[in-house]
Amino acid sequence: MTEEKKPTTPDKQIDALKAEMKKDEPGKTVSAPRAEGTVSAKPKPAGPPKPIIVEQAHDPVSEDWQKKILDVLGDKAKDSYVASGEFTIILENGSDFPGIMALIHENGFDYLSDISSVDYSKYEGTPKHFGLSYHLYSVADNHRIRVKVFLEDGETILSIMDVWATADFHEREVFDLMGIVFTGREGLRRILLPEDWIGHPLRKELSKNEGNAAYTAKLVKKAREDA
Amino acid sequence: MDFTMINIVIPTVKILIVFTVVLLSVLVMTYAERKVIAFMQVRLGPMRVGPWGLLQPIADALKLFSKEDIIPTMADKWVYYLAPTLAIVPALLTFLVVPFGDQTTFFGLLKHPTSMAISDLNIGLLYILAISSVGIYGILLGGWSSNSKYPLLGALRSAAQIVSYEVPLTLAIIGPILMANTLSMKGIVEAQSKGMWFVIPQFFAFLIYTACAVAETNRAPYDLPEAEQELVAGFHTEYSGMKFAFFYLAEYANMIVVSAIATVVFLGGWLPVPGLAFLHIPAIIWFALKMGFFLFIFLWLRATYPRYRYDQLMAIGWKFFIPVALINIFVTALLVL
Amino acid sequence: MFKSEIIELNMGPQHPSTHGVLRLKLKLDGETIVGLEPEIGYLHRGVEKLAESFTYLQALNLTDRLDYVASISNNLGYIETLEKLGGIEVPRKAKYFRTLMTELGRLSSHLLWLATHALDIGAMTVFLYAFREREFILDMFEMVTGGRLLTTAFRYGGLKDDIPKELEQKIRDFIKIFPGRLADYEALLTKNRIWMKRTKQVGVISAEDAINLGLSGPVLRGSGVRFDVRKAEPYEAYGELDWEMAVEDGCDTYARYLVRLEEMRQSLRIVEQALDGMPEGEFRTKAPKVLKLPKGEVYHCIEAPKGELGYYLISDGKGTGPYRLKVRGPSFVNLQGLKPMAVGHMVADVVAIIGTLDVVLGEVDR
Amino acid sequence: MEALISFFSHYMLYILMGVTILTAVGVVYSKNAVHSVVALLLTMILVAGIYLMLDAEFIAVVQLLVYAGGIIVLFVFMLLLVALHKDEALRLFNTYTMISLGLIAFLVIVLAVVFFGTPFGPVPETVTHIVKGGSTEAVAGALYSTYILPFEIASVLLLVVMVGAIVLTKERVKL
Repeated sequence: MTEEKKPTTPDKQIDALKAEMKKDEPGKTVSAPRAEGTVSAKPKPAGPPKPIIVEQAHDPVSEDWQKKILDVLGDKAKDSYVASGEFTIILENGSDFPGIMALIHENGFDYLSDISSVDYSKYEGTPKHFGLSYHLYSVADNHRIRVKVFLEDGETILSIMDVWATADFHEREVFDLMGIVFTGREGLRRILLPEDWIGHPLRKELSKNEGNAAYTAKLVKKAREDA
Repeated sequence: MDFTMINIVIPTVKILIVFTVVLLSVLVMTYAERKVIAFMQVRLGPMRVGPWGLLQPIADALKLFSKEDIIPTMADKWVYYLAPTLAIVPALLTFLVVPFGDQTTFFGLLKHPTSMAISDLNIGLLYILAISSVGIYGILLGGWSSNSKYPLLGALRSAAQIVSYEVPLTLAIIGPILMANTLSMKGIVEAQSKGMWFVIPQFFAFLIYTACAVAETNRAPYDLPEAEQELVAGFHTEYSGMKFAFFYLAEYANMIVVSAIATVVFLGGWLPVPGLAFLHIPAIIWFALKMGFFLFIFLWLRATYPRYRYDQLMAIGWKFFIPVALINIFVTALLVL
Repeated sequence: MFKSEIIELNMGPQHPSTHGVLRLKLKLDGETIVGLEPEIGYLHRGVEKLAESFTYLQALNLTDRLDYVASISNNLGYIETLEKLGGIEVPRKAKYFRTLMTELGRLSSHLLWLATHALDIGAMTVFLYAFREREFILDMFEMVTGGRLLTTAFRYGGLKDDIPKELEQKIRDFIKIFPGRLADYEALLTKNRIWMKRTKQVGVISAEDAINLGLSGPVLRGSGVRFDVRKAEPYEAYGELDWEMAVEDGCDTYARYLVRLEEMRQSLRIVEQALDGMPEGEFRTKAPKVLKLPKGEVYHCIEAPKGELGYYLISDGKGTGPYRLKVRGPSFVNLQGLKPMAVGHMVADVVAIIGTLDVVLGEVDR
Repeated sequence: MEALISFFSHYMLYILMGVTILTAVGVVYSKNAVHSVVALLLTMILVAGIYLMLDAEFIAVVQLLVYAGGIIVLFVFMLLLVALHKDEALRLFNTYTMISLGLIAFLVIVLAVVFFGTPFGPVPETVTHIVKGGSTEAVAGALYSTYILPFEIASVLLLVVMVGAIVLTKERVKL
């Protein structure tokens, strides 16, 4: 893979991949072990074989890159830990939240996999009512990271749509199903449920039936009258 | 005009025969289309109604006749009713001048042999072009009067497409006309009986004609007006029952007409294949075989090619077909002179 | 001089080529698209909420119904998530067989994509050809799981049942015929002028935008980004088999078409290798009938046919089911690519772009 | 039966003319523009029919090809593309009434002069011969010999119109 061949790839990524290639070349120690039992596959019929670059097994525990990202964040990271082989950073909700996320983005984590919301109200040992998990990935370095933020009920959080455009649907979904409001963005409206749905079904105070079957014309009418 | 008993009766009989045959061949055509494409796609096609699904077209026709006739509330009723008529009448009128064979006496029934065409207009080809240019109103008004967005888009596409492709289509026919030195359908066939079929000296014209004929009849790969993946059903989205059947009928009648023109102009009409004249196959069978071949091309294309996009279709029509057809005319004119 | 009028066209939820119940609000200037807004949720069944009241095993059934044309991949992702949180070991035989089945699932999903994508662009015959081969694969699924579409295929700790004996011959037959069939599709499409005209430079998205929009799978690889979860974080037997990631840098619909065709070839390679190298031994480890997982959270993702399929599972350590299960459906995220890809193109291209994104509404709406 | 045929042979032309006038009136008095155009289309087709009855086959066909097939399509296009203000109240008298009345009077006088100045009678043998022998050739011969200059002028005019149309649409793209 050369720069001429993949002009559309971001420069940053190419550089990183090149560095990765150099690092891997001497011993190839990081690539996954090959099983003895596998039958050697037939060579690909046409074209030169493309080099496989991102092939090392995922081993994120206590590595340099984790320290690096923590150093960059400094005391903005409230806490960090590794559990089930996954690296988690805990951040505070505040006015500089998008800024911190942008900082993480600049340090290689260019891919936002997912934004998940959890209602922790019936969960033991959590600081606040809601948790928001941002799952980030670095395409070039092949690292994953989870950024967690805890929120009280009714607390709003700033949108990160300016950092990752993909956050649009995710934030709308979190708002729709969990009722967490994202500020500083356009078009925050329901996405999966009908626009006149009442309530947010993934909250724990709603039982399964209430969460899923509360949508009848009668109930909507009643709720409108109550409001 | 000279109105006498014999001049009324013979054309009337001919008209009845031709219309019956045309409508029947539409039925056959729908069946053939399903079967041929099915075999190209490794499946069986209709098998349920009758042996080998032979009665399928009749079942389809019955279904269409018995369907509820829905008129959209916001439709423009007069135009909505008029549109299917405007589509089918020109399609059927064009058969007026198609010579299905040489002169015949209807197995000795008549004293003087009569032409197998309903009428031998000396400008037969021009007549067909003129009539078929009216056929577009059915589509255009049908799309507009439904008062719905998909039909409107389909109608606009269709109108633009047909208007554009009429030009290269006409230009493609001019080459053979120059060679035959007549506009009469019969005259063109007779001109070919002396020399070779025009498909050989006018091969490029034949190719352009084929492409434009497919476009004119809104068939794949030029079936944008009714591209179901984009416009649901195009201009006849809101039509149902008999009115829909009229559009359907018009489409197939148009296919048969353009095949008939191709047969007459390029494939030597009712003339036997050179070297096979000793078989004594009746002229009308030769005509049917050639038409069948041309109709088969329609199905073949449909099973093979994806659909063009609207702007690409227009571009290829104006930037490729028309110049090539013009060059063909110049070269032919030079040679004829 | 003239002021052109913008018309709003409502495409779907019932429309032949929105692949389910997707609804698009199009703003058109003539036939050119100036605005587009996807409306989703018509198939929302509350899978995530339902999972909270199910046991871990019961929730497996829900995953079938996400991307219902590739339910095997969904099963695998979910089962692996459970195994990752619970630290459950899986025998090598099960790993190989899971890999094999998942790749067959990928083939069937890609075949369905090819069929519908080609049909959307008007190539009708490819549709039926591709469905013929897909039937073959679905027959295999039926042999293994009893279900053709909703497979509920694997269990934590391995497989539900041992591999049926007749399956091997069936797969060998398939490996024999399929390259020829792929050549058939290619003969009809790859060098077809109309196909190229309809797909090249249509739905262009740069690598940077694709990453920023979180696109994944063949859509991302069609923009020249070398990201495939199977290579990046090898799971099951992928790290032990010899195959290549399919990448094209055309950034357009044609490039994504090539990527998926190449993936089908690679999948066949993987299937063949996994079958040849299938180890002997147990097909599952001892695992409790009613699973209890330790307190904790885990995000696990696999490469589904549509892209990165992630499960975010939270266990409170007490219940026998998930405290919270979040599904990161690749179709849901990829759908965001529709707007930047389609604006400026024509109505006919929207159809091609929906096809190239390969969204399944069961996964979008969940 | 014979009587019926002879009736048709004599009066078909007049029936056609009558219907043509009816559709022409429809063009003017339709409230809906599309209905107007449809009526215009029918008028054109009927006029072609009249030509056909008069044994002027070539003219009839050209009438269909140019007017019915060509020009009215453009009308319909315009109507479909431009938003219509439907059903505006039909006013019989407005400020233009006097002007149009004057114009009509003028037209009637001109037509009357032409009508009464025309020597009606049997068609000369030469003309019928040409028509029967294939009017296409006759028309072509006349166009390219006797009337070559007006024909060329007309072509230049059409060319100007075409270029003008292209220029207009180009400008629109720039905007």
